[in-house]
Amino acid sequence: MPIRTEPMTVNVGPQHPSTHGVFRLRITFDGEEILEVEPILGYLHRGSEKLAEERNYVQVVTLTDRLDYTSSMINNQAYCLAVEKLLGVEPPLRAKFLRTLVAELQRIASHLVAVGFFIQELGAFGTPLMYAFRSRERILDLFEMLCGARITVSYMRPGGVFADAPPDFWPALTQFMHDFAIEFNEFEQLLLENEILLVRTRGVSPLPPEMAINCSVSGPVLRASGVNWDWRKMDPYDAYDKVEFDVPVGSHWDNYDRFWVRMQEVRQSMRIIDQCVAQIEPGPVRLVDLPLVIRPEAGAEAYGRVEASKGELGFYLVSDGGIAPYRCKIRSPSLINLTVTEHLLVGWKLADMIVSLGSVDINMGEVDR
Amino acid sequence: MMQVKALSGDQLAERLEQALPDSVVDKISDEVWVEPARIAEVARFLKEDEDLDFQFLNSVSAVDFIEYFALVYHLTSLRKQHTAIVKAKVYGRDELVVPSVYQVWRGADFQEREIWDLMGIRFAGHPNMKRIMLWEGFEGHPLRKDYL
Amino acid sequence: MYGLAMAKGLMVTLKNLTKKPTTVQYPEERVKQHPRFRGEEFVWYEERCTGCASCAKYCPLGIIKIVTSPSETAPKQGDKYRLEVFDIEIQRCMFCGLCVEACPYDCLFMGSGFEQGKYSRKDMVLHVEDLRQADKHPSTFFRPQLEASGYDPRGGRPLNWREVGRESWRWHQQEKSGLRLEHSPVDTAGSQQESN
Amino acid sequence: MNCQLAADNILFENALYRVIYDAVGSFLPCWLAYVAAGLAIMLILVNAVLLGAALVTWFERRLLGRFHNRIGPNRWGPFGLLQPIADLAKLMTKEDLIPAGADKITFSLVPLVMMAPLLLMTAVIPFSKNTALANLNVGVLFILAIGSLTTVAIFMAGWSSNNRYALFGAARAVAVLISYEVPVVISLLGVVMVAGSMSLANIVQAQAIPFLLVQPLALLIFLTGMSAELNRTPFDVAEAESEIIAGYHIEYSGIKFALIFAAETGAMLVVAATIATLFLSGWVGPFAEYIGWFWFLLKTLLVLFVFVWIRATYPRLRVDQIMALSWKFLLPLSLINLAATTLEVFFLRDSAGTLATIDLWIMAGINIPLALGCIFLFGNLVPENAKVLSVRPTTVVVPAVATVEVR
Amino acid sequence: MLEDYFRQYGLIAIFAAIAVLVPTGMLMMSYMAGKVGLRPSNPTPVKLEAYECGVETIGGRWNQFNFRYYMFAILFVIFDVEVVFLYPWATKFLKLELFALIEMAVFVAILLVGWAYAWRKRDLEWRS
Repeated sequence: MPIRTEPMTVNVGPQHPSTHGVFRLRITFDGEEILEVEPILGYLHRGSEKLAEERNYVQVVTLTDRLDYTSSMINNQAYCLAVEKLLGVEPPLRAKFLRTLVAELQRIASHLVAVGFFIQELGAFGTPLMYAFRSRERILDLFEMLCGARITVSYMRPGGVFADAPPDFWPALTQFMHDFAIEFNEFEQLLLENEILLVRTRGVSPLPPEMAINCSVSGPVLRASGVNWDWRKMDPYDAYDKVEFDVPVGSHWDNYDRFWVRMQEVRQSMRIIDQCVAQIEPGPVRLVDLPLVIRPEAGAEAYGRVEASKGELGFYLVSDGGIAPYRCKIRSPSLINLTVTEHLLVGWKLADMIVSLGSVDINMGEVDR
Repeated sequence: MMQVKALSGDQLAERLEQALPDSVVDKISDEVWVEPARIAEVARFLKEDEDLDFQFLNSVSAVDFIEYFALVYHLTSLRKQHTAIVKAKVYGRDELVVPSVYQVWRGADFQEREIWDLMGIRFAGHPNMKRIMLWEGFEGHPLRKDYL
Repeated sequence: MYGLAMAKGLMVTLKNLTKKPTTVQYPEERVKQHPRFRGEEFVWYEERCTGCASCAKYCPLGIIKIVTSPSETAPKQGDKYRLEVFDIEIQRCMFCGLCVEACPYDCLFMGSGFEQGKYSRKDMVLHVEDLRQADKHPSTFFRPQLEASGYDPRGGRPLNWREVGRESWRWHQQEKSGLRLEHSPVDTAGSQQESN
Repeated sequence: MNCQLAADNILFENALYRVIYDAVGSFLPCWLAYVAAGLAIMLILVNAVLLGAALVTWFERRLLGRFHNRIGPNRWGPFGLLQPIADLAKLMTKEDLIPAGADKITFSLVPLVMMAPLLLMTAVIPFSKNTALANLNVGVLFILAIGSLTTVAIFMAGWSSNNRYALFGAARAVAVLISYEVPVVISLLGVVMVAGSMSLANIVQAQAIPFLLVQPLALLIFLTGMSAELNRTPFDVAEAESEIIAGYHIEYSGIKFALIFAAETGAMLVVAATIATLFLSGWVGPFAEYIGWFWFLLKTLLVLFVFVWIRATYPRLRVDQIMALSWKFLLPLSLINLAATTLEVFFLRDSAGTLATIDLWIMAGINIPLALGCIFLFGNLVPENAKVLSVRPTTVVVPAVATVEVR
Repeated sequence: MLEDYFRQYGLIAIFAAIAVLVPTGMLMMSYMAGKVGLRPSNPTPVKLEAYECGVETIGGRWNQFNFRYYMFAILFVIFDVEVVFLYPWATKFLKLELFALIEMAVFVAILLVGWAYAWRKRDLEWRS
């Protein structure tokens, strides 16, 4: 005889340890099972797009730092590529390599955060997170060396990067790559095949490729769904056409694959960095003839995109000939990846919900902008 | 190295004219301007046509050009590996309604809600046309040029 | 075998138990701060400032307020203005360094401190007098001439306006573009640069 | 009055007890002297548990810090030893809130119901040779029975808080308890059977070789089950901070929180002491006559270390997986252990009904391979999704026209 | 023997009283500290709200919660009763005859049948 129970509606977030910032889900539970999900956003809305209309092209770089604050370098890169497209210029080769290199470093840092918090949400008491942060800290140190800041880097400029790396950056990078290879092996040993992790994530919340494409999901989540699509391969920007790497693709489409794809992407990023270091040559790092205050011609528009750590990050810029973009639309991967929350969460349990949300790896700075 | 190529406006316009007469308003180098009222139809055609196969909607943007709003759809076909830009002009300032492409690409869900929230263009057929970034009851649409 | 990976995980944590902690005990110990660090307490050299307000124009947040009056004290330097007000609202500053990048006379440097917490917002505004009197530990951010001299802002002594050096505009342009020319050592006399 | 302490009293040889007993007994009735001397031991126990709980929090935090490659609390006192005192002082002066709509009486009773059984459990644990408050002949059962009272407190906390997260935590705690009590209790049957007694003092004496070797399967089950009942990783679903924030004690603040927290860590301490007694031969060691307490503490610390180590390494299981683990893995394992031990005892015992040391070694020789074999066997029965797939296809899937139904 | 029994449990009873008194005393101490003013007490309606991630709770106070573990509870009761019988048996097993072994094997086997039935009926799993 079924016992009459009533569903209950619970707010998960905005003040919840596992919602990646101030994100709110209104969830209807039946016991521990999820019946309905409604994501509620906007707690971190700062109006970046409106602010960008009030700043000149270089000043907008500082805004992009604050979108996805775990991968500022890649945001910088996406924006600068869009402006360069708008102007029809290309940065010098050394700048391209530098950008690729720091973007990959940032991708490692961002994936480490994603994976670390993913395991944290699985309930490991901090250890994997601390190990991930230990390595991430070294990357941030390298960024500090490069541009004087750790998170809000503002390193890139339309037409290159603001300054060449200091001479002591290169030995530090080599040392880091050496140490990180060891640390990452350790990290993989700790986690990659852990049975508890496997039973918790294997087969949970699968996202079929059709669904992923229809929902415009991008980045590691799309690749974990079995779609081999990486803008670095498909539309190579900066120096990505000069380096070799593989695109890891998931086969089960589940939480474990999303985690696995990120782990493998870190390995590929390490490959790319090594190739960049080997190939980079002295030369200018910034277009000399580009003035500080940029004025693209009126009516020009460009959609610049990169494969950011969370997915396809695009800047759609429209110019009216002024010193500030007329419109700066940010196609943020985190926001659009959230479209699948309902599909991923409904029917699963409370504990899986947190993990699935973590596996999508959203960043509220980017979702709300 | 694989490369994604952009479809030219001419190509797109030609295909669209064949299948959906009078849907195209204008075409420029690599973009095609379509009738805003028929955007959902156009979208379904672009997605389901074998040769075009635009299954991936990159982004939906709205730009306020004061006398009109431009809706910009960036599309990609993952299989054919080409991209396209489809645009629509929406004239007026108040009570703007455009058919939603939610039923074609669910990826438009949050972006259309965001456009309604920040630009004030309503999408007919969207099941959950609420404000997304700002709270219900917020007055005005902040990304419009006349919002200060 | 089932449990093998779990045992491996235990070994990894055990191995890390014996490692030296990676964190440091903050106030007593500090991590190394790189010379390019973009810190608080801007370093400003009044001797060189012409009051052009490029920094104020270039600040994305508009937190720099400059009021000038024609100077009578430095007529030899040409058209120089004396700064009446140079307020930097440091509580809103995001340390992007664009003001430093915009300064054409190399008179504004990022600082190197970061422990400037105050109890009131009013105290967070850097006034011209504060800037004049502050200890000058300029960061080498966007100042290649300083970087080439190997100056470490945290460890080094305060530098005066002659010591921080200034490269010719042409040199600077090339440096910005990454063509590393021979670095001239930091000029302690500071005369030849000033003639530019 | 000339009181004579009965020779069979467990505290007969305890110096402190004897001194008090004789002193009080010289001018008061014997039973009062007995009570007074007992009270002295009780005070020691209460203080030991409370201070011990404080030290365990410090030990755990410090050790976790080192596992994480960071320093851990080190500001107050040498090595941060005074940190728990600072925490207590802070919590004492915090506002003590009872949420509106909570069941006030039940809510306030929780720290009490949590703390009392914990203290009571220590009564039967022999800390050293001839040092326990009481040598109950049902010691093991006493510990198990009193120990599970904590769950009542957890459920009270969850229910009375009028908070959804607390309710989740409470429901999970009860579900976990009813699942894990069974294998835990069955696993201890083997120990009792080999020792031939339920009194903890006798069990210690029966351990000619530590039962760790004789009953490895029982230790595994007991450790796992106790981790679950103590809400420790990987079974900490009742207070899973990443899911239900703090679970049942989400609404507690101030001194009530301090007590609940102390009870949790104290419970860990007591369970570690129990394991040390039952499986690691308690206070037995070289010079145990004089420094038995040292061996006891050392073994307790060792078990505590294992608890912390596991917490530092593993992610958490989901609640239904925890239940499945108990009913489908641990319960059969405990029954196998029971059957094996029964048969071994039946065939190895001599006519007088005792087991010689050599018999214990034989049992160890059988049981250790049996434990490994059982884990291997049941490990192969785990669902396919828990298997490691090291080689994975990286095929390009570019799907056909999406046929996803749009709601 | 009986005297020993009362002596032991007498001590346990006193200890139980102390075990209750100690936390009560601590709670009282804290209460007194509040009275003296060592501890602030300034409850406001917002502060007293149940914590639900910073937003107001939706719905009623205590609702009928889908608990899903009835079958486990029943099994738990069965097995715990079994264990109560097993303990005295195990204590004295060193001196018992073969008959006791067989008897207990039968007893456990009967319970195992029930357990296997529950497993077979998939009652040991999470079901919707």
